[in-house]
Amino acid sequence: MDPSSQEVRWSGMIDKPNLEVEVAGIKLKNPVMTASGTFGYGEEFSPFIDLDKLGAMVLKGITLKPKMGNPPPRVIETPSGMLNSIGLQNVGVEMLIKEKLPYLQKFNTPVIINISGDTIEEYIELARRLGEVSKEMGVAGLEINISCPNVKKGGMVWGTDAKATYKIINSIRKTTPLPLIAKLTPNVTDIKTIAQAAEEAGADALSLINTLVGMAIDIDSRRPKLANISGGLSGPAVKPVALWLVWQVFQTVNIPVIGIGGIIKVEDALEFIIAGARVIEIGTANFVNPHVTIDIIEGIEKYLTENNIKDVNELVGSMKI
Amino acid sequence: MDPSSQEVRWSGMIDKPNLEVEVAGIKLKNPVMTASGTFGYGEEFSPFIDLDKLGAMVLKGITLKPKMGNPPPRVIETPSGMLNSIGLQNVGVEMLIKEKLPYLQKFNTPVIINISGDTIEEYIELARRLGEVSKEMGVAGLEINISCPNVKKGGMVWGTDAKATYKIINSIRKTTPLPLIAKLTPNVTDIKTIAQAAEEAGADALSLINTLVGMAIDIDSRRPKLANISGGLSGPAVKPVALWLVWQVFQTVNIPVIGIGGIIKVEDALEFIIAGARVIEIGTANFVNPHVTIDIIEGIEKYLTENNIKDVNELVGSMKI
Amino acid sequence: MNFIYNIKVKILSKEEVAPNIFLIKLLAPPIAQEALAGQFIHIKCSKDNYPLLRRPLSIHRIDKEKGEIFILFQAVGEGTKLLAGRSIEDDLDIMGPIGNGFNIYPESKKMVIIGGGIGVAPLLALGEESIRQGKEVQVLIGALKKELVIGEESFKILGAKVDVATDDGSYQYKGLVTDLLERIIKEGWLADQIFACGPKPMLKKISEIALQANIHYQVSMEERMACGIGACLGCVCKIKTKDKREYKVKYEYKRVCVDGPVFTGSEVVWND
Amino acid sequence: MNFIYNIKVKILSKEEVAPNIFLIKLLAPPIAQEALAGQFIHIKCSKDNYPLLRRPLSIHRIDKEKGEIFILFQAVGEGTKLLAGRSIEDDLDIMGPIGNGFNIYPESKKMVIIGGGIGVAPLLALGEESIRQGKEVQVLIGALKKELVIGEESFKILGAKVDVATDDGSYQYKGLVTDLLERIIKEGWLADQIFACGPKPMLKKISEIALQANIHYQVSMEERMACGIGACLGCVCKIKTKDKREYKVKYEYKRVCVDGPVFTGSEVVWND
Ligand SMILES: Cc1cc2nc3c(=O)[nH]c(=O)nc-3n(C[C@H](O)[C@H](O)[C@H](O)COP(=O)(O)OP(=O)(O)OC[C@H]3O[C@@H](n4cnc5c(N)ncnc54)[C@H](O)[C@@H]3O)c2cc1C
Ligand SMILES: Cc1cc2nc3c(=O)[nH]c(=O)nc-3n(C[C@H](O)[C@H](O)[C@H](O)COP(=O)(O)OP(=O)(O)OC[C@H]3O[C@@H](n4cnc5c(N)ncnc54)[C@H](O)[C@@H]3O)c2cc1C
Ligand SMILES: Cc1cc2nc3c(=O)[nH]c(=O)nc-3n(C[C@H](O)[C@H](O)[C@H](O)COP(=O)(O)O)c2cc1C
Ligand SMILES: Cc1cc2nc3c(=O)[nH]c(=O)nc-3n(C[C@H](O)[C@H](O)[C@H](O)COP(=O)(O)O)c2cc1C
Ligand code: FES
Ligand code: FES
Repeated sequence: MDPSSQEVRWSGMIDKPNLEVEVAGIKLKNPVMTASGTFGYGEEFSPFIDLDKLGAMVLKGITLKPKMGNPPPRVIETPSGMLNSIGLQNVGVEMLIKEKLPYLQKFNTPVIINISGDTIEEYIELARRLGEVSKEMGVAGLEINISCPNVKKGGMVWGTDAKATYKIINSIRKTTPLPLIAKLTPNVTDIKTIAQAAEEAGADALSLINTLVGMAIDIDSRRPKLANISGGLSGPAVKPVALWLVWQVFQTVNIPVIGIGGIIKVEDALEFIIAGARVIEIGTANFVNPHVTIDIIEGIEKYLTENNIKDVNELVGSMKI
Repeated sequence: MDPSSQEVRWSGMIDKPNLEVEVAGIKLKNPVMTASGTFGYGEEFSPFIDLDKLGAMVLKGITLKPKMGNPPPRVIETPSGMLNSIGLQNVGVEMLIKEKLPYLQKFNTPVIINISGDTIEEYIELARRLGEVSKEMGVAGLEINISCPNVKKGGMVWGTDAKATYKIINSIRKTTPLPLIAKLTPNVTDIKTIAQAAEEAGADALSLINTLVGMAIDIDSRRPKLANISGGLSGPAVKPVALWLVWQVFQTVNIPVIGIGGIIKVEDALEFIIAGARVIEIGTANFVNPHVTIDIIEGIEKYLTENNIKDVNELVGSMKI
Repeated sequence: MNFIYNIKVKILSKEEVAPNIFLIKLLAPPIAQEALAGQFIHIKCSKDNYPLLRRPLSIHRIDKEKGEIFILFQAVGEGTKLLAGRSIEDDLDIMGPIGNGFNIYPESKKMVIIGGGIGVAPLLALGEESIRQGKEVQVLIGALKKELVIGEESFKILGAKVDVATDDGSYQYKGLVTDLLERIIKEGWLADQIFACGPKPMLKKISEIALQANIHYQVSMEERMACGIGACLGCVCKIKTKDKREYKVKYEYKRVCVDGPVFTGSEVVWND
Repeated sequence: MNFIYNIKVKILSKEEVAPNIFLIKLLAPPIAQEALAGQFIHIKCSKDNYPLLRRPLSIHRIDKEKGEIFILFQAVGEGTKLLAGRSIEDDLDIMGPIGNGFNIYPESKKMVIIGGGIGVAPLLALGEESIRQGKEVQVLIGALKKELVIGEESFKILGAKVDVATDDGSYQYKGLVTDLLERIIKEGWLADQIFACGPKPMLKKISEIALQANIHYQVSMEERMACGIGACLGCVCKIKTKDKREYKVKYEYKRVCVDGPVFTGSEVVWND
């Protein structure tokens, strides 16, 4: 008997566990998405993985106008993590629509656009424009970046204040019926109040965490290693912090939570799901292993099968205390 | 010519750089202290290093009454870091005075007591009692822990609010003439306002960071890996965050800053000093290498010599931007 | 507290004695000189700082003459896997000997030594010392299955009587090692001391048996460690102690690393 | 963009060709097949996730027949030191070939190839290809001192003319390699193209010389990388481009990994 026929028999004997989840009204094949800024515009990863297998793709953060970004050096490794100060370099929303989104049409994977702006008006205009083309270009939803530590105006300042969070999310809510995911920053005293404000303002889901603010210094030149001085810390180093915040937010809100931060192996993803994440996003790990998203999807399926769990949704927030 | 005589010649030829620093009115032989909770009561490390060589020792956090601490498991490793939820287990101030401090009398190294309480009254009483015995038992100063994430009452709540920080530091200030170091938590939106409040309240120096709140989950039992659910993240993983916060606080206050967080090699210590730390504390690294404090003191001296810097104080805050 | 060395020692040999279980011999004269049965060493498994913390492993055998110590361990995670991958002649950064060690009473004549799985690791040195002191030693080994029975031969060579229980019955008695203990007690072979190391449920069960049979019981505990030298208070287990006034029970978290790893079975709070 | 493989390849040989400089041969048929001179591979140096990120190293030589590629690198930090410590027969996780590679114009007859220090790494494959295409090749190598002069023999075997400059004069010309370039230009040997890789000050100086002599100049740039495949925008360098309206200079951050690593010297913004 050859192994393949054995496999067929096996999969006939037990039902495959359900991996489908719904977040912000978007149906996903599985709970694994890519994190904004770490997956380019999707196409960059097509040599390595079948984009059709992903739960969803979140593209590089987009602004209304093209953005040049910060001067280099922009990335630097730290123990089990990295600092980045890209500064939201991007092609702007029009180029996104014209040159980046068409490639993604052939895949049956929801595309979520991560948006940033300097002013509320910019966010609104972005949401309006993307709403306009959402059917035609397959925009499944928006992730509102109110947590970018790498741009001077806007960005993180929104996400560190509950009132500002409410205001910006609510303004976008009034503009578009598109599913809205508010992306939260960990650089706050009390993430629960921010999460609540975003929920009340009409967010359909919350994603967290964006990066922690950090710095590194070159002791020979006595200059910051990043030209921008500070950057955002990501990668396995931040996982314990992210997990704690996800659990905090999960206990606070009624909308789904998307867990992000340091996920590099299936165990990490499972920790986030058990802590309350309906879906997870994988960021920095894509740089280490371009196949990591698929490895983790397969790993989740294996864990469910081995633990006789029929539906991944059962695992969400199943932590026993 | 044997190497030792060559060494003598060499040290005769150039002047050794000055490593002495002063912080909160306490004179230190060098800018390397131990971080509270990672160095026991000092004696535990005497098999490995000469305690006389340290800049200063900060002992395990003490409370008025003995404290049992949290149930185990209390420590768990994370990528380039660890979570702890000791919960301030300690012998109480009277036992500290009677059984722990006497051993330290024979060393010519300032001893700083890290204090914690559930109420302002407890902090005041601790400060009063330690002030009482400070001459006799060699208490050089107090580090006020307003940032412990592992106890339910008190602890971190003080350090996350500027007004509460002012109130507690000021109350202690009025109680004792002992040098006061306020130890800050990184788990805040804006550390500058907290730092300012502590300065205005009369702190002689600020130390940071205490641990970041984090969590880990065992995916087999689906329980938190720490019995206390959450713990404090420390070790190299947190260094970029700590460095950033030290630099922020250095730019904000006029009192000396003590840098803590993830220091495990001399380069790390130098980064903190360049970012503005007059002194550094070494925590988790003591568990990895019990000799690390001495290695780093020697490393700092070597760096100064090689870079022709005559006084370590010149390096403090020398970052070029 | 005894003196703890932090030294670099040479790996003299490495052997996979059972599936995924490794025996490593180290040249560590100062530690071998002072080591007691039941103590452990705290090991930096990698050459860099990843994984960050050291890993505690019991001293399996002590050869004071040659200045050698042995460790016996199961490769279960990052640290122990890296250790299993280290090469002969490599330098290993270790701290030790650490802990209180087992306490063999001079008046004891008969001892039972019980090891569950990799729990036999600290017990061989204890067996050797007991026999050196002229005690009669009965060893009980519990394992999942035949291939995972470790130390049987080594104990026999020392002159101990050895019985084995396997969960699946693939070798000797089928069932729990604690059944064997109950059997020998029922048969009237009453030890003066019981020593055990292994999974918590086993240790707890032995505690009940020992209490009932009124045999003094010492147990080697495990807990996750950071410093390994009593400084961090990370490795505690809950211990019942008597208050000064003797009639009030008091609970205390004691450090496995330096207050243990050996505790009196009846003082350990098992249900926690 | 060409196709990028992510494969595990075998380390066939490893050699320390100069103090702390290693030459490693890899069996990587699909990459060897498609690789162009000037491209690089992105390497996972360790077996675990520490250090976290991959490290970019140029493809030093390409043997399409045997399906082998070579890397030549200096062990400067954690990643490259771990790589230097990997064993023959080990599997190495690499991505490649990445980048645009050098552009050899069909009409060029004479080329100057300039390598500073470890910067010669990507240039040997370029030299080999140039000579295969029948170009006349003058190689200029700059190094701190004699022991650190790398590749001289390899270039000579190919049939290139090689001159060397050392900072301390311990071998051939004492001084900067850019002096050699100025000299050959002054002597009237005018190349059609200049290619260079090395420290930034050297690259910048060559840019000035090339501009003045009106020789087309291609430079292989370095920047810290995360993804290595154009996705993170971490590895940019500032490039002058002409606006559509042609008369307005525009600046743009281009990705060294996929828009480069080879750029036209006159487009690079050197003072930044
Ligand atoms: C005093 C003492 C003596 C020990 N002696 C031995 C010995 O002689 N031989 C041996 O094989 N093991 C021994 N252990 C257990 C050994 O320390 C752990 O197996 C090891 O630390 C695991 O490290 P890791 O990085 O391989 O696994 P990790 O990746 O850290 O964990 C893998 C698994 O091991 C468990 N584990 C990790 N650390 C400990 C710990 N400190 N105690 C108990 N379980 C743990 C975890 O729960 C997890 O399931 C001893 C433990 C202690 C406290
Ligand atoms: C496209 C490209 C091709 C390269 N080809 C080669 C090659 O063929 N041979 C070779 O020896 N080196 C090459 N390098 C440089 C090489 O990538 C770095 O030396 C290496 O990444 C350092 O990693 P590390 O962990 O050893 O050092 P780290 O500990 O990360 O750093 C040590 C030192 O190296 C410098 N450094 C680190 N990363 C880079 C980088 N990406 N670019 C420039 N400097 C860096 C740092 O500033 C630091 O001073 C290339 C770089 C690029 C971008
Ligand atoms: C290079 C880089 C670029 C990023 N760009 C964005 C961005 O444009 N918008 C955004 O919301 N988050 C951005 N992030 C944050 C990630 O989406 C993610 O929240 C964070 O990195 C934590 O996840 P990780 O540890 O898995 O990387 C970026 C992160 C990195 C490393
Ligand atoms: C096991 C452990 C116990 C600690 N106990 C205390 C304490 O009692 N009081 C206190 O102020 N900080 C305590 N800390 C925090 C450290 O002093 C230090 O601020 C923190 O660990 C960051 O430094 P590091 O990364 O060098 O460890 C403790 C840290 C650890 C790891
Ligand atoms: S491991 Fe630190 S006290 Fe035991
Ligand atoms: S390294 Fe990520 S874009 Fe070049």
